[in-house]
Order: sequence, then structure tokens, then C-alpha cells
Amino acid sequence: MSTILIVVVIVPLLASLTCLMLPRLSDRLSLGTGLVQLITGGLLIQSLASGISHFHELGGWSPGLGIALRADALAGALVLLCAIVSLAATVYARRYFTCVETRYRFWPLWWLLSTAIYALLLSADLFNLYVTLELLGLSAAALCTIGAAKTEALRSALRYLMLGLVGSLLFLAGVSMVYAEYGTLSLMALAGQIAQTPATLVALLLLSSGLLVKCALVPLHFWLPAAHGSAPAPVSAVLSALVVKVAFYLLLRLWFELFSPVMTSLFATLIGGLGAIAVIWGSLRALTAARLKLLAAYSTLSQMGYLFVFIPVLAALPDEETRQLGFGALVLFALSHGIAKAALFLGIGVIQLQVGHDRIDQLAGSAQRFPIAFFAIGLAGVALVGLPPSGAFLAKWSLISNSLLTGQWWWMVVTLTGTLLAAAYFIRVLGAGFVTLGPEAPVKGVGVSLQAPALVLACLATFGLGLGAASLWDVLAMGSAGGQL
Amino acid sequence: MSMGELLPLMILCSSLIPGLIIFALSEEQHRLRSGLNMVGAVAKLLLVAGLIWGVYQEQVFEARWTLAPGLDFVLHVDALSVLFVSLSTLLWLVTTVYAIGYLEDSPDRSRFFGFFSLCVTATVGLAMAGNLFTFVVFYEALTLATYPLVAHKGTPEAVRGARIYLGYTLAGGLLLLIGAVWLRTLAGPLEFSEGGILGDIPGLDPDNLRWIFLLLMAGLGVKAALFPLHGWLPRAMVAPAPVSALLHAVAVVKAGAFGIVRVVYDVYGVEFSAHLGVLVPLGMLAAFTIVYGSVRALSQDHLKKRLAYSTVSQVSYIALGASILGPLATIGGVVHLVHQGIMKITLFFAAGNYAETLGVHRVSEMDGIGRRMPATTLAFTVAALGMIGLPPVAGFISKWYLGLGALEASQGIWVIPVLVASSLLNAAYFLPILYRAWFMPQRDWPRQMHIGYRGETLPSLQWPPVITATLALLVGGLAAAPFSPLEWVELIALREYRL
Amino acid sequence: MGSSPLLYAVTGALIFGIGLLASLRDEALLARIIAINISGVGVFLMLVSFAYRGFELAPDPIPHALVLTGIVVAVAASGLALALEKRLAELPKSKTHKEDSP
Amino acid sequence: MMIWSVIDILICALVVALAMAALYAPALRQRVMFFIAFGLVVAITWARLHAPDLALAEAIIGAGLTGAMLLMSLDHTSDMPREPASYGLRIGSAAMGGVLILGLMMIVSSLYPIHDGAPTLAVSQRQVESGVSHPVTAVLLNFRAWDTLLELAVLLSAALGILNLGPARRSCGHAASLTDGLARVLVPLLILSAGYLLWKGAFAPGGAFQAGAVLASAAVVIHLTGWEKLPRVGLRSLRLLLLVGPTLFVAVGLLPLLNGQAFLQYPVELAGLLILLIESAAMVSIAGMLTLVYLGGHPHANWPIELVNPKEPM
Repeated sequence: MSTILIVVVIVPLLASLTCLMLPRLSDRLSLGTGLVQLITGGLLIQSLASGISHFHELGGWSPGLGIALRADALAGALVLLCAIVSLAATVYARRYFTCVETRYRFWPLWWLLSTAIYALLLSADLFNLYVTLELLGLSAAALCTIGAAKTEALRSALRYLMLGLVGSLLFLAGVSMVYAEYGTLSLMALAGQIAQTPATLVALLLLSSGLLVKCALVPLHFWLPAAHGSAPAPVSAVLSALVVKVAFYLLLRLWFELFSPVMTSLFATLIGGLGAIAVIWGSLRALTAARLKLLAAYSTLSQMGYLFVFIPVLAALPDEETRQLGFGALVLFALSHGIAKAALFLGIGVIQLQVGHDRIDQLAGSAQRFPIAFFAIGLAGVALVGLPPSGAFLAKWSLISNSLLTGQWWWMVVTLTGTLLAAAYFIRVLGAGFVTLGPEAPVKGVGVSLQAPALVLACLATFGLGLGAASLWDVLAMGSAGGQL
Repeated sequence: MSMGELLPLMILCSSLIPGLIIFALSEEQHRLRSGLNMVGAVAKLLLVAGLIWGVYQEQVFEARWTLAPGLDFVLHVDALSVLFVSLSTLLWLVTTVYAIGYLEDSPDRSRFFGFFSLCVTATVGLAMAGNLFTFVVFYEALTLATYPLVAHKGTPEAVRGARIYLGYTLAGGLLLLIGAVWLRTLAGPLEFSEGGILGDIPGLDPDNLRWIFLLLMAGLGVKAALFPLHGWLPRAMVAPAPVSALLHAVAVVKAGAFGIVRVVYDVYGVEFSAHLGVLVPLGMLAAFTIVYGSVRALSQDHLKKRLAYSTVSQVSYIALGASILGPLATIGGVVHLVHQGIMKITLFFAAGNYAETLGVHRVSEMDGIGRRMPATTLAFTVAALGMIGLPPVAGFISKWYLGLGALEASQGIWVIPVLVASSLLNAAYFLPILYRAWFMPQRDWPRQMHIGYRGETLPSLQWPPVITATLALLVGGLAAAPFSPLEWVELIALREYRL
Repeated sequence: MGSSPLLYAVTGALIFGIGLLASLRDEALLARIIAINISGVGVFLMLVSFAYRGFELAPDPIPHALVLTGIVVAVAASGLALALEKRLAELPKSKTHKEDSP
Repeated sequence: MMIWSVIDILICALVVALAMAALYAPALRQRVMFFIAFGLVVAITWARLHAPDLALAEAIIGAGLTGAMLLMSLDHTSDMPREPASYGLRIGSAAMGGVLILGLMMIVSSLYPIHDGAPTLAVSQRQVESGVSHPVTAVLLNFRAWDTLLELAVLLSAALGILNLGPARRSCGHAASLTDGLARVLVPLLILSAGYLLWKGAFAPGGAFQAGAVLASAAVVIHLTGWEKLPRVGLRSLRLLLLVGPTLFVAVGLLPLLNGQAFLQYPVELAGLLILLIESAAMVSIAGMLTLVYLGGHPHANWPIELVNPKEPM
């Protein structure tokens, strides 16, 4: 029984309840919770790296009858990602929401969202996953409306909520088919049983399409830009960095662990093709976006696309060992994007808060007025474009290398085109920000605690993940020793 | 950690750490900022001196860090690295002094010097890169570190120039990346090794290797400003003078040329490249670029633009040297890496002095400037004569060896005419400047700055060109002395040809 | 136990499908909420018929528990969506940024 | 048996017909009415399929609360949709949808016969250890209590989201027919039956959700009659009301950890009592949350806390 898993999921839930109970303490409490989560995440990944596998049967009932929580290296890596991003966003949100009432309304929902993310990452039960998905969707939509009385924000939150519901519904339909076919909901029990039956295939399609809605893969993407582009900055950061990412995490689990006997190369190629369209189309839209946050949101579309481009390449790799390496690159890309995108949104938020807008053509002087935030945006850009020494660079190197190795050079073309387009839209932002304003005095300075989280995250994505990436492979290799991957 | 691992890392850190600290400084702390810069630059110089000694003793300097399975980040120092490292370290020191004076009282200096240090870090890292992967990493890092420097002034023109610069170099970086990844999947880790590695690997498809060579050259050619990939260079002239100096003499352009040398000698191996038949097209292209750059330079009235096209032409000497089989041509090409750097930086310092002190930007405004600013103009003259190839200035040595090498490889029939034509063209665009500067009557200057000093301008502006011009004379005149660039390059050539 | 559960399960699949299709139409929010709820009932119907074991035997309790959870989640989500709609209706019809909408 | 087949076919046809009506009736009001009717028929279906817990829940929540919410929302929903897509497009998408649905129906029918999986067998074997004799309650509150806890969190996030949005719905004349007198009878009756459902849940259909929903519907009745007598809940009490269920649930779940046991692992001898405790608290919270969900806004403008100065520093 690994109590640490309970700490991971229950601490944010308790934080949410306590913030609701004692609003006046909630600012400090949230900071503490974020720190505790980070420490817990670190301990979890450390123990996973030393070969301990984590498992907790809730209620003491064996999986199948009860629900189990478990953490392998993949889950552990994502838990740590979530802990890092949410701590940064928490520190940031304390300064971002200047109205105290807004903060008091924000914290309980914030920690509910966090609960949903961790519960989803650790859950080993299909129906439980459905509940966590609903919690994720509802709390995220509710957060989108915080502090905003703008029609635009409410409308996109509503659309986000509705699409999330449709996605969950598809997922639930898939769950019920799986239950009818195999009589169990436990992922562990299912992993050995899944066979190539028509019902299994349909279940896979239903589960996948439900999650693809939540990942915003083209053509199910249309809700994302508005929702991510009009939420408050810390919420956008978490939505773009984590919420779409955990849906993708579930897809990975389904495709590579559970349904690997049903996954055909045709299916993988189809998914990769949609990902490729997302890469190009998202980048093109980002290139023409009028607002920074919208640009960042479209960039999320395109970056999520890369994750799907990895799928056919991985599926075509000949042997287990290279696939393991390629899988590590995929995880690295996801982590890198998560951290960098959060940094980007937090950096943009600083500018938006101070200037009152985030229109790209009116960014002149930003590099002078908000040097830290703008530097963070630039660094995040490096990681998002996939330039060295960022983690995304290593991941793209591996993707290109593997696509050449498997003779699928077209994925390489997509990757490189996307990279160039991404560079182009970041150059646009940097260029706009570097233009100096006249000699009029800069506006009041911006607090460090508002700017620092973005910078820390950006450095982490660009340098930390780049230089420290090797340990990720070690952890993944350890953690999946007993697993399927 | 042994000294062999530590020294390359310390050399990197000696500019990286000051750079990072400088970012955090406020605008007013200029004393601390300048101090940090100078301490870093001097420390780097001392460390490099140790490195030279060690490499001469055939000590091994290597630091290795696994980034991902099969992808090692390697810093490895060989004779060629030492050449480039010492060049950049020396010129960085001089340029730092110059930049401190040049940017006095201008805004955003913390940002400028921060990126300036990062830029040198990337260049030095590129010089010490031990495999193609590490090279690519620093190659891209260099692009990123120089972008804010080019855009530094923040005028729409500067931002546009910087955007074009970034577009070109990122696209080039991608081509290089494709080539590197492709080669990596075919041939393993690609650790640079004197004499090349591909020739020893059996079972490689020559056609694939030719395609990869094309990709690599295209990627490197962008920074090396090979025709037709040179378009960014004249436009990047909007950068402040120290940046232009660094870009042209040490960092960006030289990184491309250095990369070409690396790929030809230490990845493909010069003999294997000749065997593949890829050297002749490269040589032709380099020769064309040499003539093309000079012709374009003729018609430029803007001084920095004229110098920029001159760079396009001069840097291709290095590629030309690399593309001719034989140790003499190698010596000519590689030594030009150093010689061109020293001479070109002098020219840009001088151009910066004219612009900063007198507001003179155009050749047509330079009448009589030699009398107003004799020291600067003297430095300019020495460097310009060197560029033309007049002994005893350094440029002569390079051209001499190139010519000998071409004869040795029995390619003199087309190389010698190119060298002659280029020298004539060089003379044609430099001599009129010299004539105007020394012999035409003075005009009214657009502005007068820094006149309160004893010299012709700020001391920190006046001395750097004088020093580098002297250096250009010394390396040319004392080319046969021990530890001169020429002697060092002969050592490199011996090792490359496994003689 | 005859074919009754099969009949209900197929009906469930049918309702799930038509509800889902209707929920994707461009309609008033209220209509789409109804559609999603109906579609959800379709899934529940499938689950409950999977649980049915005939007249004599007790049904499988697990799907029942799942559906109960599903019903509560559905009402919560519908409530939130309707409240959002209400808030939107109360806001003055302000100018929407045309270029922001995808 | 024959007669049951006929009844089954009739029920299914009715369900499908009402669903179609609720989806495609021309006016929104009609759709809402059909939806409520649909919910009632579905409740009957649950009863037919031996799922009385669901029948209760569907009747109260699915048809009742959701229906009431939809009815209340009719006022401010903009009317029927814009001009639909072109005729050909509609035919095309309908045809494609039809094919997909047919395929799904065929696949579903291929799932039969259904066999008990290992978990189902385990439920019946270990029922005695759960502390309650009604299997659905055992699954909900013990075997899969984690789901239920998270479900409370879902409700909580909906309630919090709604509280942040704006003022609650005003009671209005929609239910003028529901006279004051009727309400006076109905409300105590509803509260009573909530208590009964809660108590009964341990050994028969019923439990916290149904009971909470019944309580919430009592609040709905009060709201509909336009009474201003709905006790004015203070901010602190409102927060407590929402919190008590999930908090108690988590607290009870955490206690076994002290003994080195699993989260939510109730001691066998205390399980029945603990479940009743959790259910009672959960019922109160569920009632509060569902009432908020129905009200669609906050009853106090300055939720969540009365501040002297809203811009006070941290």
C-alpha cells in the first residue's frame, strides 16, 4: 500500500475544502499546498526511479471489485509536471488576481481541478477515469469564468463545457462496451484480456474519440482556441499545459497498454495524419492570430499535433528497445511543451495585466518594460519551437531520426515545417516586443513574484529538461519494467 | 573531475556565468557590469592559454554528458578547436572593451551585454563541440543569442533586419539538423575525429552521403554566407558596430565556415570527400561567391554594407581552402579563419568609430577623415591592405598558401585566376576609400562626439582597432614564429592528413 | 432470460446515437443540453441492460452504481451549463471581438 | 413471458418516440415537456430492468430536477435556432449518422450473452464485509467509494462554478398552480421521505443521492411557490452546508491510514455505522449542491465571504 499516492490525490482535495472553509487563509494555504505537491511529486519520482512500483487498493478491496490507484514512471513523470506547473501558477495567481474576492472564489475550484488531474493520472479503473474526466471538465469550465464578466470568456467557457460533456459521453459509452465484453473495469485486469473483437474495436473508437475531443485534435479542436485564449492567465496555463496533456496521457495508456492488440498501423497512420494537419494548421493560425493568448492557444493545437505524429512512428519501430527510446522522447516532448506553454501563458498574463490588452501589433516597448516576463516568453518560445538546448529539441531529434529509420520521411517534413512555422510566429512576437517606444517614462515596475514563475518555468523547459533529459529515460526504463511498455 | 574534463567547462562558464549575472543587473550598475565582463574575458584568455599548452602536449580535453540515450553532449578539444577558441577569446576581449565605450549611456545595456556573453559562449562551445550533435546545439544557440543583439536598437529597421537574419539562420539550422539526424541514423554518433570517420564505416550508400553533404553545406552555408544564402548578411548591418564586428569576424559567419571545415575534414574526411566528388562543386561555389561578393561590394556606398559584401567574399576563401585536396590548401583555408577575423574586426571597429564619432556612414562622406582620425584610419588602412593580400599583412599568407595548394592539387588553372581577380576587385573597392580618407580635403562632419578626450575619440574606441591592426601585422610578419596561427595550422594539417 | 435485455441495450445504443447527433447540431443551448442528457440515458440504458440477469436472478449491482453516479454528474453539468447561459443572457449584449472567434 | 416481450417492445418504442420528440419538436417548450415525459418513462424502464435505485434517482433528478431547471431556463433562452444547414447536408449527415448508429446497434447486440465478470462475483461473495446489505449501496459507498467521493467533488465544482456566476433565479409565476397549501403539505412530506430513503439505503433501494435529491426538490417546491420563507442561509452556513459531506467522507477515509490500512478501508464491524454517517452528511451537502444547481446562481452577492474592503491586501 503506497500511502504516497493518497497524499498526491487527497492533499489538493483537502486544500479545496479548506480554502472554502477558511477563505482568509486560502492564499497562504494554497502556496503551502503547491509546495507539498511538489515535494510529494519529487519523492514519488525518486522512489519510482529506484525501482519501487506504487499501488494502492482503495478501501482495501482487490482491483476489479474496488478501485486501485497506481503510479508507474509515466504517471510519475506527469505528476511531477503537474506539481511544477501548478505551483508556479499558484504563486502567480496570488498576484494575478488583485481582487481578494476573486481569489477566494478561485482557490477551491483551482484545487478541485488539481484533484481531478492527479486522480486521473493515478487511476487504474475505467469508470473512475470517466468520473475524473467529468471533474476535470466541470472544474476547468468553472475556472474559465473566474473574474471575467466578459461575454467572450463566458461563451467560450460554455462551449468548452459542452464539448467536454460530449467527449465524456463518448468515453462512457466506450467504458460500458468494455464492461459488457470483459466484465471488469480494472485496467490491470483488462490489459491481459483485450482481444481483437469487433466490439473491442468499437469500444476503442468510442474511448479514443471521447479523449480526442478533450485533446483537441483536428477536426475536434474548434473549442480550444477560444477557451484557452480567453480564460484568466493562470487558468489558461494549466488548461494548455496540463488538462489537454492528461487526456493525451490516457490515450497513450489505452493505445499502448490496453488496446495494443487492436491498434493497427492504419489506425496509427490516421491519427498521425490528423496530428500532422493539426501541426500545420495550428501553426498557420498562430501566425495570423491578432492576440498573444490566441497565438499561444493555437500553438497548443499545433504542439498537441506533434504528440500524435509520434504515434505512427513509434508504432512502426521494429524492436522493443528503440520503441522504448522513442516513447521516452514522446514523454519528453509532452513535458517540455507543458512547462514551456505554462511559462508562455504566465508571461503573456503579465503583459496583459499591465498593459490591459495582449494585441500583438501593440506590443512595442514590452521588452523594455517587462524584461523578465519578455525574456521568459522568448525562452518559452525556444522550447516550443524546439531549438536546442530545450527538451523539445531532443524529442524532435528523436522523432526525425525515427521517422527516417522507419522510412516514413513525410513525418519529418511535417515536423520541420511545423518547426519553421513556429519559429515564424515567435519571431513575430519577439519583433513586436523589441520595438522600442519613445522616451516617455516606463510605467510602474512589475512585482517579481508575478514575473518570476514564468521565468523559472521557461528556464526549466529550455535548460532543465534539455540537459537533464537522460534521467527521464532511466526512470521510464525502471518504471516500466513490470508494465506493458 | 579531472582537469581534462574541467577545463572545457570552465572555458564555457567564464562567459556564461558573467552573462547570466549581467542579465540580473540593473541599468545603473555599469561599473559592476563592465567589471564582470572584463573579468570573464581575461579569465577566459588565461584558461585558453592553458588549453593551448595542453593540446600542444597532446593532452586530452574532453567532457561528456549524456542527454538522451545515444545522444551525448561532448566537449572535445583538438588543434582546430584551439585555433577557433583562441581567436574568439582574444577578439571577444577586445570587442568587449570596444562595446563598453560604444554603448556608453545607451539604454538596455544589461540585456545587450548579457546576450553578448551568451553569444561568445555559444561560439566557444561550437569550437569545442566534440560531435555533430553538440555542434548543432551550439549552432542554434548562437542564432538565438545573436538575434536580440541584431534587434538591439529597436528601430523598425533593426527589427526587420533581425527578423530576416533569424529567418535565414533558423531555416539553415533546420537543414543542418536534417543532415545531422540523417547521418546519425546511418553512421552512429559522429564524433569528430581528425582524418574523418565516414571513410572507415563500411556499407554506406554514397548517394545518401552526397545528399547529406548537400544538406549540411546548405545549413552551414547560410551562416557562412555562401551564395545564394548570403542575403541576411548585408541586412544585419543595422546592428550596433560591436555586434557587426563580432558577427563578421568571430561568431556567426565564422561559425558557418568553421562548420564547413569540421564537416569536410573531421566527419567526411577530406580524402573521402574528394572520393565522393563533393569537393569540386563546393569549391566552384566558393570561388563564385568570392568573385560575386567582391563585385557587389564595389557598388556599395554605405561603408558597413561594403564591408559586409567583402565578408561574403572573404569567408569563402575558407570554404575554398577546404574544398581543395592537399595540406597546403588546407593551411591556406584554415589560417584564413584567423586572419580574416583579425582584419575584418579592425575594419568594423574603424567603421564604428567613424559613425559614432563623426556620424559618417557612407564612403562618400569619408573625404579627409584620415587627418581627423589618424589612428583609426591607419588601422583601417592596414586591415584593408591585408584584405587585398599585400605582404606583410596577414591576408597575404592565406592567399599564398591557397594558391600553392591549388597548384599542388593541379587545380591552379581555375583557382589562381579567381584569387587574382578577387585581389584586384578587393583593391578596387578598398583603395578608393583609402584615397578619399588620406588625400581628399576634409569636409564638415555630420556630428562631433567624444571630442573632450586627448585622442581622436574615446580611448576605449580608439585602442581596439589599433591593437587588432597591430595583431594583423604581427601574425603576417611573424608567421614563421612558434605558436603563430600559421604554425598551429600546419600542425592541424599534419594531423588531418594523418601525415 | 429471453431477448428483453438485448432489446433494451439496442434501444440504448439507438438513443445514444441520435442524442449525440442532435447534440452536435447548431441549436439553442437548451436543446443541446436536452440532447446530451438523452444521449446519456442511452448509455445508461445499455449499462443497465448489461446488468439485467432475468426475472429470477438479482442484477449485477455494479452498473447500477455507475449509472447512479452518471445521473448525478449529468445534472451537475446541465446545471452549470444552464447557469452559464443565464449569466450570458443577463450580460448586456456587448460587442464581441470578431477577430477573436476562430 | 410473451406478455413481457410485448410490454418491453412497447416501452422501448415509447422511449425512442419520446426521445425523438424531445429532440426534434419544433418549439423549445415542447421539447422540455417531452424530455420530462421521457425521463418518467425511463424511470419505468429502470424499474422494469430491476433497477429501483435508478428509477428513484431518474424520477427525482433526471426528470424532476433537470426538468425543473430546463423549464426555468426557458425564459432567457433565445428562441429556436437559426436557419439550419442546407437540405442536402442534413440528409447526408443524417445518413452517415444513421449508418454509424446501425453499426453501433449491431455491435451492441453482438455483446450478448453477457456473463458475470470477476468483480460481480466478488460483490456477491464479499457483500457481508461491506457493512450494508443492499448491493448497490455496498458498491457505491464501500467497494467503489472513491467514485462517489469524486462525484461529490464534481457536484461541488458545479455548485462553486454556479456560485461564482451571478445571482440566483428569481422565483416566478411558472408554478402558479402549485398552491401554497399544497406546498405546505408537500414540503414536510418530502423531508420525511428523504430521511426514510437515507435510512433505507443500507438494506434496500435508496441512499444519500436519492435522499439529497428529495431534499433539494423540497427546496425547489418552496422556490416555485414563491415563498420568501426559504430560510435565508448565511454565507458561513452555506459554506458549511457544501463542505460537510465531502469533508466527513475524506476524514473517515483517511483514518484507516493511521493503522497502515488503505484509504477508505472501514473496519468491518463499524462499516455500517460509518456508511450511515457518511451518507447523512453527504445527503445534506448533496441537497445543498443540487439546490444551488437548480437555483443557477448565488443567494448572496458577496460570496464567499463578507469583506469590509474587497481590495484588502493579502
